[in-house]
Amino acid sequence: MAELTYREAIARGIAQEMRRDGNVLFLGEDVAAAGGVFKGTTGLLDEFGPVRVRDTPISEQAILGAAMGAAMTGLRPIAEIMFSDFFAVCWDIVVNEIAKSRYMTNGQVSFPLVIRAGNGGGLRFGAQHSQSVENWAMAVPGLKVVVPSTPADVIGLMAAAVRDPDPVLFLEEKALYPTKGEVPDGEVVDTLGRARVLRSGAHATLVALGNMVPRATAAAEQLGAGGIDCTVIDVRSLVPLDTHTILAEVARTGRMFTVEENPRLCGWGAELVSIVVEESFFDLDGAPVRITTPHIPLPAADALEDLAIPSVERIVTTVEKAMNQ
Amino acid sequence: MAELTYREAIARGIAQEMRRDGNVLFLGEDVAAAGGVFKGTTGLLDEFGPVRVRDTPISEQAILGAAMGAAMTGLRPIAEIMFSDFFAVCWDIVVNEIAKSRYMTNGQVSFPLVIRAGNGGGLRFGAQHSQSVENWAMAVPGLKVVVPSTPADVIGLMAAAVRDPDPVLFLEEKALYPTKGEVPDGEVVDTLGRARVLRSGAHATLVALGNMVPRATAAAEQLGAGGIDCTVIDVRSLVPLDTHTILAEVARTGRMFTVEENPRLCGWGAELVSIVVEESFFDLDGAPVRITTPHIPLPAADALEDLAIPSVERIVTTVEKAMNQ
Amino acid sequence: MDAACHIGGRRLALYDQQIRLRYFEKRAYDLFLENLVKGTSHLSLGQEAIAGAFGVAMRHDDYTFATYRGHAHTLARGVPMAPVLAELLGRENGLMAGKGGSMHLTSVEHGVMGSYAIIGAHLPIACGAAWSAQYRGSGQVAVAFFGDGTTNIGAFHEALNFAAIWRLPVVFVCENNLYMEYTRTSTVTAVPRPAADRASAYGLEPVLADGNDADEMYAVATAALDRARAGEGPTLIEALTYRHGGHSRADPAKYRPPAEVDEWLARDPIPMYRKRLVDAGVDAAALDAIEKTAMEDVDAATEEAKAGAAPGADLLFRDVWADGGSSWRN
Amino acid sequence: MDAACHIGGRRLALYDQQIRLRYFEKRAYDLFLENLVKGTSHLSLGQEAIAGAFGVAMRHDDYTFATYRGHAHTLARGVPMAPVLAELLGRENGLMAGKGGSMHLTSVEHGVMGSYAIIGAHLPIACGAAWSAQYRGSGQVAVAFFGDGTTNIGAFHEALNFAAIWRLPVVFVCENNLYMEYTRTSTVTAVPRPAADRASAYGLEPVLADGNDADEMYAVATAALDRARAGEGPTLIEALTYRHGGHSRADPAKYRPPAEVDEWLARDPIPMYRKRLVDAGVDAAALDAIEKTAMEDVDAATEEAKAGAAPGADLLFRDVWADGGSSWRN
Ligand SMILES: Cc1ncc(C[n+]2csc(CCOP(=O)(O)OP(=O)(O)O)c2C)c(N)n1
Ligand SMILES: Cc1ncc(C[n+]2csc(CCOP(=O)(O)OP(=O)(O)O)c2C)c(N)n1
Ligand SMILES: [Mg+2]
Ligand SMILES: [Mg+2]
Repeated sequence: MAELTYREAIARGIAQEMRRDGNVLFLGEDVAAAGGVFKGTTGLLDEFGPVRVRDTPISEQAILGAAMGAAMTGLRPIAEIMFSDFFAVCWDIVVNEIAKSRYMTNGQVSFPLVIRAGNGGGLRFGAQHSQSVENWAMAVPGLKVVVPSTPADVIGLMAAAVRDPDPVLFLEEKALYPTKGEVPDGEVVDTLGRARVLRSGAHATLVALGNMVPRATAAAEQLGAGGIDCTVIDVRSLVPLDTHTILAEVARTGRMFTVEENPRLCGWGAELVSIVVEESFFDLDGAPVRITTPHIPLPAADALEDLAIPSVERIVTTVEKAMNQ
Repeated sequence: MAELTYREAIARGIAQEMRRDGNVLFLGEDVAAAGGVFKGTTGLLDEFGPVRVRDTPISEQAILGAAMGAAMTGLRPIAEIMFSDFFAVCWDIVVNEIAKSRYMTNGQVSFPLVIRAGNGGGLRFGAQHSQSVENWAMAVPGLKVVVPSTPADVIGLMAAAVRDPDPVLFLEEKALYPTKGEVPDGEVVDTLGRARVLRSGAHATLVALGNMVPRATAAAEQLGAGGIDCTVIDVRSLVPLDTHTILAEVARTGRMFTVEENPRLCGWGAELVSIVVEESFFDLDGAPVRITTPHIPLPAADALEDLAIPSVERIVTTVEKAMNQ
Repeated sequence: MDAACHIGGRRLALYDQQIRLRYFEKRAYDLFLENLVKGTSHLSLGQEAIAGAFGVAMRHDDYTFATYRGHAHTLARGVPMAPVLAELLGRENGLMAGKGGSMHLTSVEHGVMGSYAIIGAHLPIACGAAWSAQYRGSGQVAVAFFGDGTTNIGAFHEALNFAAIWRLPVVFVCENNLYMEYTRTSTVTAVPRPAADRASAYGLEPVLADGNDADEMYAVATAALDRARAGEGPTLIEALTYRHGGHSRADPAKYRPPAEVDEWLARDPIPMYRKRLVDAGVDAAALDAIEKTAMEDVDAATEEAKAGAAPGADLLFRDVWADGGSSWRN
Repeated sequence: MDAACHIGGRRLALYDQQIRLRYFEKRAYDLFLENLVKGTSHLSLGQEAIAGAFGVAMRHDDYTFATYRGHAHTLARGVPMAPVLAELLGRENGLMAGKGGSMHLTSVEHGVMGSYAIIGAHLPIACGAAWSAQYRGSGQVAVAFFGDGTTNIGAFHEALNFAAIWRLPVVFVCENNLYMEYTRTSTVTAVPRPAADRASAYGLEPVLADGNDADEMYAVATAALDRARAGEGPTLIEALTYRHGGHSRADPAKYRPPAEVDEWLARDPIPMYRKRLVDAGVDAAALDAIEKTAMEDVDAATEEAKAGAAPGADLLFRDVWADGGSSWRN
């Protein structure tokens, strides 16, 4: 066991897979010589050299096009898009090309590739560098989507993503980069499509993702002290989605609250609410409730950003109010 | 009253607004001399000349960038993106620039612009020319989104969109281009954010959009003959969303079915289900049900495409099964 | 096709290629008139010398990246006609069982790594295949075909710069047929030669070729492929040509001046090439035989394609994922 | 600033611009070290001659389109310092009440039509403003500033071609400071001059200028603005310069060879310009006075910015829509 930051876990996760498989290449802007703008890839160039770890121009379509072409011809590239907001400049390659080509070709081509990106707010970077875009991806058939919330999950899910034969969007929560956690020694390999129950409670289930996981956990502590005993689930993987675990916990507790950093409309929370009501309607003791960032662009100022993104306090009061109705 | 096709209504709607306001300009690929690849803009070049109606290169970022820059400096451009699938190549201008700039600048700039695009399947064009992308847009704060289902609505909503001070994505259903409908004489002006109740029933509410509206209506006829009496709502405007009308009908009938052409996950249907359960949980007599295209890329072959997109028959059997449970 | 090593054999191979592409596209058009082609389709009638010459010049394991106008480029790599035609007809025996359609022809077995219907998208993807070949040291080259109108989209610029800086073994082939869909490309392009006049922006030499001359195209193709294989990086070729028909399906192409059409029909690559071969002493009977076989193949492929069944419902949910299925949940 | 009409006045105005930008950026850096700047910030230290010269050369109603590195370009149009500084501090009295932050400075009143943080996005948008000016016959010009690394993104290509074919009154100003974030642009660019070597791809003349020489920049700017106003279309300028500090905030810029840094520090535009003015006979006291006033303004702006309150919750839901609100439902 060692304590690592989420940031350090990125390089460790990539290195683990690059050591194992010579077909794993890594490319992106400022990722090699500089070690990444978030310092998430420090040391990779030194260990694997400039042929496998490559700096690119500011050409996101070329970065992902290169990853796609390499994946369909036998390699397993990892591509970095610096901020997930920048998916907007290369969205075609993601949604129209990578996501659809296996299906369109009747299974002739495979896309074993990983696209990493820094995701989410909390750094006061403003509306174009702070978005949580997991829902953009979840709405597109053909993409797998994972969002780790701990350093151990970063490594384990990275391994699972790299080894997966399908394209995986790997969203790293920028606000979590400095956070620390225990990581097992040796190889760490996880599985896509498994949610994790972090805490088991009798009264309600809080379902959270990424940066909202520690907040949901903290809220559950406070709620527990006040007599509301909550399950907390870390979704971890939006596609494949572990409906098994989520439906079981929601059915057991009778209430569901989603905690989402993304803007409100058409989020993974809406999808979960829909699945839960479609499949467990008569197990529910009350309406599922979504706790989200409002449907607004994110403001830059610290005071405003803090108001926008769900806080521990907002989670606590929302759950209390709904449970006491 | 005159009978027009949906296709003819496009040019009539645009012409109505261009006649009224000299600041309305129109640009896109093949829109001027050729009258549009769907022949939706025939005659506009002749009437308004090459300064106001302009052919562009295949440069979607430039098209929408030009529209944005023109809108923020006093004009009211209408831009065509030929197929809505192509939003993926200019998504940044839509979601990061047009949608966010008013908010980021604390209201200093306005974007009175309309982006038209052919949307949806049914033409056997395959996965990159058949998508229903309304949910991509609905998930992004700052965009208004309308989808007309009749020629009269094409004109009225186009007028409302052009006159609106905010950016509006105007999605034209490709499958509806040849369909006909009555259009009032003279100026036609509608309002954004109003759903339309097409049929009022006692037992269930079918909520449909665009190309699914005629199918939901046909299904309701059949269901009525079998004793299930349905309300049919044409959503028309996803943002602003007429929750007032929808919630009222769902509360009255106790059951809701969404009929969606878009792939299943994180759609407007999921959003509606979530709103309905959050706000009318105890008015529901059963779980809301979403009838959607499965979460797959669209296949090209006619036999497969017909299986993918909700058909009248699938709507009927899904509603019957749910209502008889 | 490595076998076409002596000039006589190569020239017959070039004729064979062009004839087969021509007959195939004409048949595709007839089937469209019979209302059997589902969805859209974009023919290469008049542009066969380009795809044909590359088909002859490329190594069997090189990669082709084509567009929605990709029948010719797919067939030129040796993909049989029947599954291609069946794909246009939306049949189960189609190249992709009907799931892709005319705009997405793919045959990995033949190095055809896909046909892409979003303008420009395949240019960076071809860079990726070339990068992979470079990394694996396989000596393969990726060839991407596209049109004149495509030179104005952002992906073109990113791909060209990327290929140049990494010295990728990729060949970009701009088939300049003067038009986008219905708009003359020169009216919306800042330079007269949409590709050649951009080469220097990527540190490349301009390469302008007569796209209706199969011998010239073969020479240009070979030079570019050799250069790529030698590790000298990408080539951007602009091949001048003309499409005989409309942009797609029913387009009557009325936007083109009749004199221009006539001029280019007089430069039809196929009769020109036939004449050149005959003038050079090739036995006309050999050419007749090529034509006859090609027509027989098209007829047989038509029968086979038409005999295909509609794809079944099981295909709908197949191959979203590598596990063969479409489930997004556990 | 139309008033700066005679050479003496213009040169003092150019000095004034540069000094104000310099002092402002230094103060921004100090405030960052005091932990008062929220989020990120990107300074123009060393690049002031470019924004400054355009500030002097532009007409009051011309349009500026800037990037995340946009403090200088915003101030150069006459936007007061206090609201800009307050915006960096995330205060209610900020230029956008804290909603935009350092990367999105906008002051429509001064023709600053926004600062854009997605590489290349503002280039097509500037085309739109220029198109609007052309349509309205207003004689306005749109000027878009961007970096060397930005020349490799697709939007650059689309915007340049678009501006050229419509002969738009737009000036593209590439500030070539040799680096992207931490990567030397030449290592990922196919041509030595990332902008100038691309001009011909859009039918434009290459314009290369010394971005550290305010007089030369003023001349180049004036020529481009005049050309645009005369209806002769866009200009693409590449101005060679260097940023004194790191890319953003805490970046120590260790990736740059010390000798290179020294060489460029020796070419600091501000002492060079001061010396030139003094050599030309300008009274040093006049320059001292400019410096003093600028420093007083920065000090006053700092006080004013620091005195600002945190933005209140009501702002959170304001101005998503033109009705002033954020409601997405009726
Ligand atoms: C991004 C994008 N924009 C627009 C289209 C629609 N479109 C399909 S083909 C075409 C014309 C392409 O012209 P060119 O590159 O010259 O190729 P050609 O069809 O002449 O072979 C257009 C505009 C598209 N498929 N993708
Ligand atoms: C589409 C996109 N990709 C990447 C980035 C991250 N990024 C911000 S600034 C920058 C470097 C830009 O370099 P250059 O154009 O030379 O401008 P400079 O910062 O030197 O002024 C990068 C890569 C971004 N903001 N947008
Ligand atoms: Mg063409
Ligand atoms: Mg730079």
